[in-house]
Amino acid sequence: MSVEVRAPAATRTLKFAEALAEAVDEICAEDPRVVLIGARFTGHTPSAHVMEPVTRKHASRIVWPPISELAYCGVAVGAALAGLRPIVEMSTATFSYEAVPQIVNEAAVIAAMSGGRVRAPVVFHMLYGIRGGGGPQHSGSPQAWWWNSPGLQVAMPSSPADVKGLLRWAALRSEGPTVFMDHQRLMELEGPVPTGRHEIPFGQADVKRSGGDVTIVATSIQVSRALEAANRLAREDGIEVEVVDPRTLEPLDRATIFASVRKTGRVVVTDESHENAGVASGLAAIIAEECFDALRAPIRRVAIPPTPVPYAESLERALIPDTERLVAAVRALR
Amino acid sequence: MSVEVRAPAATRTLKFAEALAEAVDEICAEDPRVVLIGARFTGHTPSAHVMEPVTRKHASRIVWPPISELAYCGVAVGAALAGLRPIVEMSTATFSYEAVPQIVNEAAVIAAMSGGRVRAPVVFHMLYGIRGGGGPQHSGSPQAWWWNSPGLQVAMPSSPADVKGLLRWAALRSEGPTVFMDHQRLMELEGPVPTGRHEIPFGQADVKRSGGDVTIVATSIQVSRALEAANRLAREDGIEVEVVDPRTLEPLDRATIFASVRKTGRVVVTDESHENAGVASGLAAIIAEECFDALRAPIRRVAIPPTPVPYAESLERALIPDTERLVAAVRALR
Amino acid sequence: MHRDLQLRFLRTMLRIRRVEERCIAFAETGEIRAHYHLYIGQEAAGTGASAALAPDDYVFTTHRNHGHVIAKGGDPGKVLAEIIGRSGGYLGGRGGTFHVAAPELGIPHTSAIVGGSLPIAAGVAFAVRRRKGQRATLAFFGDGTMEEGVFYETLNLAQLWRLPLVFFMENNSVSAAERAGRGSPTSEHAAKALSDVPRAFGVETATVDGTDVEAVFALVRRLLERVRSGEGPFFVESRTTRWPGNYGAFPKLVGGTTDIAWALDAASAPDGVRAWTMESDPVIAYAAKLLWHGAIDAAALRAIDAEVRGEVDRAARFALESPLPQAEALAGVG
Amino acid sequence: MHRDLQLRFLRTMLRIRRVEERCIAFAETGEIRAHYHLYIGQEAAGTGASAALAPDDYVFTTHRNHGHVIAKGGDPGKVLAEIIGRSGGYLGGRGGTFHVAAPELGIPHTSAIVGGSLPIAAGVAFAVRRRKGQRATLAFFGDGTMEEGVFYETLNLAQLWRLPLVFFMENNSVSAAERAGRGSPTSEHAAKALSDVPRAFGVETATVDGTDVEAVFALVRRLLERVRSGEGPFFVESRTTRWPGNYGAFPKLVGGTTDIAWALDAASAPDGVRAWTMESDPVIAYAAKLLWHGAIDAAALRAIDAEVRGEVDRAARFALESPLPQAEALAGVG
Ligand SMILES: Cc1ncc(C[n+]2csc(CCOP(=O)(O)OP(=O)(O)O)c2C)c(N)n1
Ligand SMILES: Cc1ncc(C[n+]2csc(CCOP(=O)(O)OP(=O)(O)O)c2C)c(N)n1
Ligand SMILES: [Mg+2]
Ligand SMILES: [Mg+2]
Repeated sequence: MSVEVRAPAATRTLKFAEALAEAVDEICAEDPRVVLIGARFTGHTPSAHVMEPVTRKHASRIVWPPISELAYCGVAVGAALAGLRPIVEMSTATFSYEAVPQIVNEAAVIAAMSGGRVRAPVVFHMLYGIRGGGGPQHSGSPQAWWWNSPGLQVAMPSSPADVKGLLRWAALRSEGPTVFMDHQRLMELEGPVPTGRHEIPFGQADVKRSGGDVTIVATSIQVSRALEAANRLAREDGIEVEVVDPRTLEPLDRATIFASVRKTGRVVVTDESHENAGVASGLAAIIAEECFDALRAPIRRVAIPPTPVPYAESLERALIPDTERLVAAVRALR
Repeated sequence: MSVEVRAPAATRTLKFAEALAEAVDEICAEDPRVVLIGARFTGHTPSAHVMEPVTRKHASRIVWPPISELAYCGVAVGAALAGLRPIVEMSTATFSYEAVPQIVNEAAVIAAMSGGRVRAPVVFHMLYGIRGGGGPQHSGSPQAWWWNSPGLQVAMPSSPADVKGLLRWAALRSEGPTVFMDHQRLMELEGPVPTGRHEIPFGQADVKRSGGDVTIVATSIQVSRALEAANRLAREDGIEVEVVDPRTLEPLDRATIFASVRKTGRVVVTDESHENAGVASGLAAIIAEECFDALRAPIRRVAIPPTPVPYAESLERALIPDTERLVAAVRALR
Repeated sequence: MHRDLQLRFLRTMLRIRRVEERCIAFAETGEIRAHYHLYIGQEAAGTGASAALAPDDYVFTTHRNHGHVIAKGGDPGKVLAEIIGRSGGYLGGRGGTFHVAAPELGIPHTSAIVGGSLPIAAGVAFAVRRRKGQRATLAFFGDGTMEEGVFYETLNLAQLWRLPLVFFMENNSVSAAERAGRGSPTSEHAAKALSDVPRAFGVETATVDGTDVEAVFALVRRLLERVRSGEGPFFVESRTTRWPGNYGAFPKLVGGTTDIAWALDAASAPDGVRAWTMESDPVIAYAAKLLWHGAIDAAALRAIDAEVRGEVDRAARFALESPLPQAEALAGVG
Repeated sequence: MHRDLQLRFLRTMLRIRRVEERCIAFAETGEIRAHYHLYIGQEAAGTGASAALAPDDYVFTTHRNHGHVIAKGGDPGKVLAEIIGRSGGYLGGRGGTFHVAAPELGIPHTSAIVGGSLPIAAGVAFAVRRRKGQRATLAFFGDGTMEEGVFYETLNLAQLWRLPLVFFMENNSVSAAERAGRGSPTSEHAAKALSDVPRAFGVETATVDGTDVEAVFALVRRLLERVRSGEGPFFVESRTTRWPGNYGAFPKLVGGTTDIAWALDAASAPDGVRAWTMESDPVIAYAAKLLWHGAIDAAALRAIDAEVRGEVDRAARFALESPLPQAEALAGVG
């Protein structure tokens, strides 16, 4: 799987996992306030090993916590209050369920409660989504909960360049707490990554492909699937799809999304969380509210149907919001 | 505050809290499998005392757990597996954050995992919303999370009759787990309640007011606010608003909602959860997808803006999705 | 003990008492809209412990925070303004009674979730330790917190990482007769003595009569030295007896405001609080002790009380005159 | 001990060993797609404990469940089919390796979340106790679970309510030399001995060499009698030594499949597993013991092993021939 990104002057091709590891390496090197609570950013994926040199090099910057998600997320919040810049690596996103009270009801409210005098710049990194054989308890996609919880920033990078740029910004520049969600199956994705200290401030959507007929607003792994769908639709149907990647849900770059929708008048929104009140619903609702006059067709959502994710591959396949379903959704718009 | 409900033959006027207490009383009396884990259904509201005779009468059916939300919700799940029908009363909805792993990642997945052979008919009852002076940590509205979590049923009654009918159904008939959300400020609401064993199966929306100009899809306390708005709009603007109350988000009675939208072509959706990826967004997205051709105006959401709920009354007021905001949203549709 | 310090203890405890009594008045006039929690009966614990802290040491507290903030040097006017949601409060009225904090006094954030502050306190201690700082952290929390899992997670982590943290548990449900013991009087915890539990984690514990301000001060001062020299966390159980007005969710001034003359004759206290005043009131007991030892005479005591009452009158006026926060207070903290 | 029982123990342990070895083969051929957990080295614990249970007693297990289900009487074919996600599995392939359960055998639901099963087990025990039933519940869990708060919440609640529940903690990281002791060898728990912690809650504890099937059986049988007579919960620490193939997330058959001849001469086991086989392998040790005591001879041992291997071959064939579940398997369980 490979994604075309309009490349600045100097880039190299890296895997998503490599770009992530590079970001962690640089972040540790550049800011002594950074501390890692857990550091298995690449999970059990085939590229897991790319973190090894980084964790060796920065061993003194890493603490390996007990299996105490609620406490160690709270520890990160406290450490941030006291001037560190902690990154919590939680592994599978469903483990973050244990820490909801600290993420949603502490980290998220601190700045608002103090009128911004007290800040908790902490990053909660997690690996979400249908990873393949994760079964009902290890395939979770809680991004909509975080987006629904004011006070949290939510990042969902889709490419090697974006994961590096966004993680650097979250870890080094952000003043508030961030939930940083990487899809488990993105780790092998290759793409160009700018050399140097590439950073992407939050709140800047990216048009990953231009097209005048249909807009697909896609997050994270859905961007790859949308680009595949776009290529197929161009080839087979002559439909030119524009793929807009919000990159961060909070803050959300509405202007870029709206500009595309106003241009095409046809929209599919897609995210790998469950359909009901999921991220695709959240995006669709905003577009339905703000771009109504431009719409020439219903806003289609492509997300996980409302069923717990099963283990068997044959059943998983029925739920994944894949290229096939995106192609069908776009075709249904005409 | 008082709400008109089309009343069947024999009714009495009860407060919401009284109808709730009556339901609990009947449920305990009718099914020996019911056990209550906690029983402060009416919270710290002015009507809190109406539960007292019920808890005295059914003291043997109540266990008062330690402050261990995660464990006692799990205990309820296990008790349900073993043939009891537990109702967990969690008090303030934000306390349920502690129990997210058991509610979302255990209770919700059990039936799906076993193909329906194993069932966990448990009710998680909680008091949500901006209750007045709850501050950032006690005013939470997590309904969108539950709706986003497949395997859970979600009930949000808006009237004395509905709270009784829905709670009876959840506790006595449901085969699956239910999150049952009562707004703290509904407890004083009066309305007619059918005599006898009034039950409302899940998945049946209710048209709380008929009107041909605009549809407001409203949940829970937003129904009262929508009815007030409708009366004002009829009086001041000659706009006839239809108020549709889904009553349960999962299962969702799409047909009733769609029929109203197709009739009016203009929709406001409203729920007291936060705007981003909240319940109003979830409903708006479904309508945008399924009723596009009928829409003659943007779908407006009236929800809590994305800010943690502050303590001061003057600040709270700025966030509550009140009648004023509903009136303005409807007026903006024209 | 030095007389200056003794008088400081007395003044601080009285200041807390008078502020808390004022809260009841504020609740009666509707300035406090919802339920709230008072520190009456625990003044000696907060006062003694805080007096042992350096000004820049960190303190964390709970829903029952008013006394802790004042003991750490909090301005009664800003505390009362926060409690009634005014812009002159420590958090500009955004936090309210559940969340009084004072970042400038080393109280960066107050959680009202049972156990919510504990891991955050550990995180602050973690940051201090990583930077080889000397600041200690003291976390006040209630016995009920030992019913929440997060307590154990935090305790384990603090001990594994030898964090410079005092777990200051306030067991406020001990009978007067048992106060000097160590048994667990709760029906919600299975331990025969609550401090057995931290000891099983290898954490050193101490039990203290929490109505004896000098004993608390001496104990905490000793522990803080050890904490600062890296000996790891300690656990203190401070045992107090519940003030009769503190039963139920809405405190009541059962015996009227405290009459400092009860220090001369505790048996003159009115029916509702007589026994408690004689056996368990830390303020009256300390005033009586200072009288008995000749550190002050009755006239001086009355003068101090009058002074403190004047101070708290001015504080209450400040709070009441402080403007309501305006919607701008919500901006820019997302 | 009766020879029939001894042979049953041997057979069950061998059956578990052969099924687990087969899993590694399935992972190599891609039938298992993701990481998974094996019970090799802990067979005696599950076998001994389950043998003490009545057929309708409840068992709860974890991510490391294969051996527990087989020990409770699980059909190896249905276990393997579940592990590879086939419709012939106990859950029709919906749960997979993390979630093997067998409702018909008293294993209604298996959580793969650390600590996830514990409160559910307590809930089942709660239901049994309320109905004055005789069924006991035994919950297997790992030492890592004692890092999660839910363990403490459940322990407290179980002890307060005197639930008929055995907390069967499998500490699988103990060195061979320390196995008979009670010290805590983990770097993730602060307790000097893990069983000190439940004792602080007033729960009676026992420590047992988890490689000694007869010792485990005798202990659990004794505890179950007491559990059934209402003496409340008990805590067992079963100490085993990690099989070298179980390091890392993906088990490896470091010494090839177990050769039953090692029972005659453990030193003949290959390098990678020689020391472990000699000191810590419960299956080989028990075979050797039965040989030594003359309960069986070498030929009988080989015959039993061949029989079990044949049985597991057939089970594997059953699993492989079992069809993939189809999308209908997802229906009707929302
Ligand atoms: C997670 C959570 N559950 C429940 C509550 C409601 N609650 C507020 S105070 C309290 C009792 C706390 O007891 P304790 O810790 O002993 O403190 P005390 O009030 O006695 O000072 C409870 C249950 C809460 N705030 N948070
Ligand atoms: C809440 C949660 N956090 C983390 C994990 C990932 N995880 C799976 S097994 C495991 C280790 C469990 O250790 P232990 O309880 O000792 O069981 P063992 O694997 O040794 O049998 C972890 C951390 C999880 N499944 N759930
Ligand atoms: Mg208490
Ligand atoms: Mg283990």
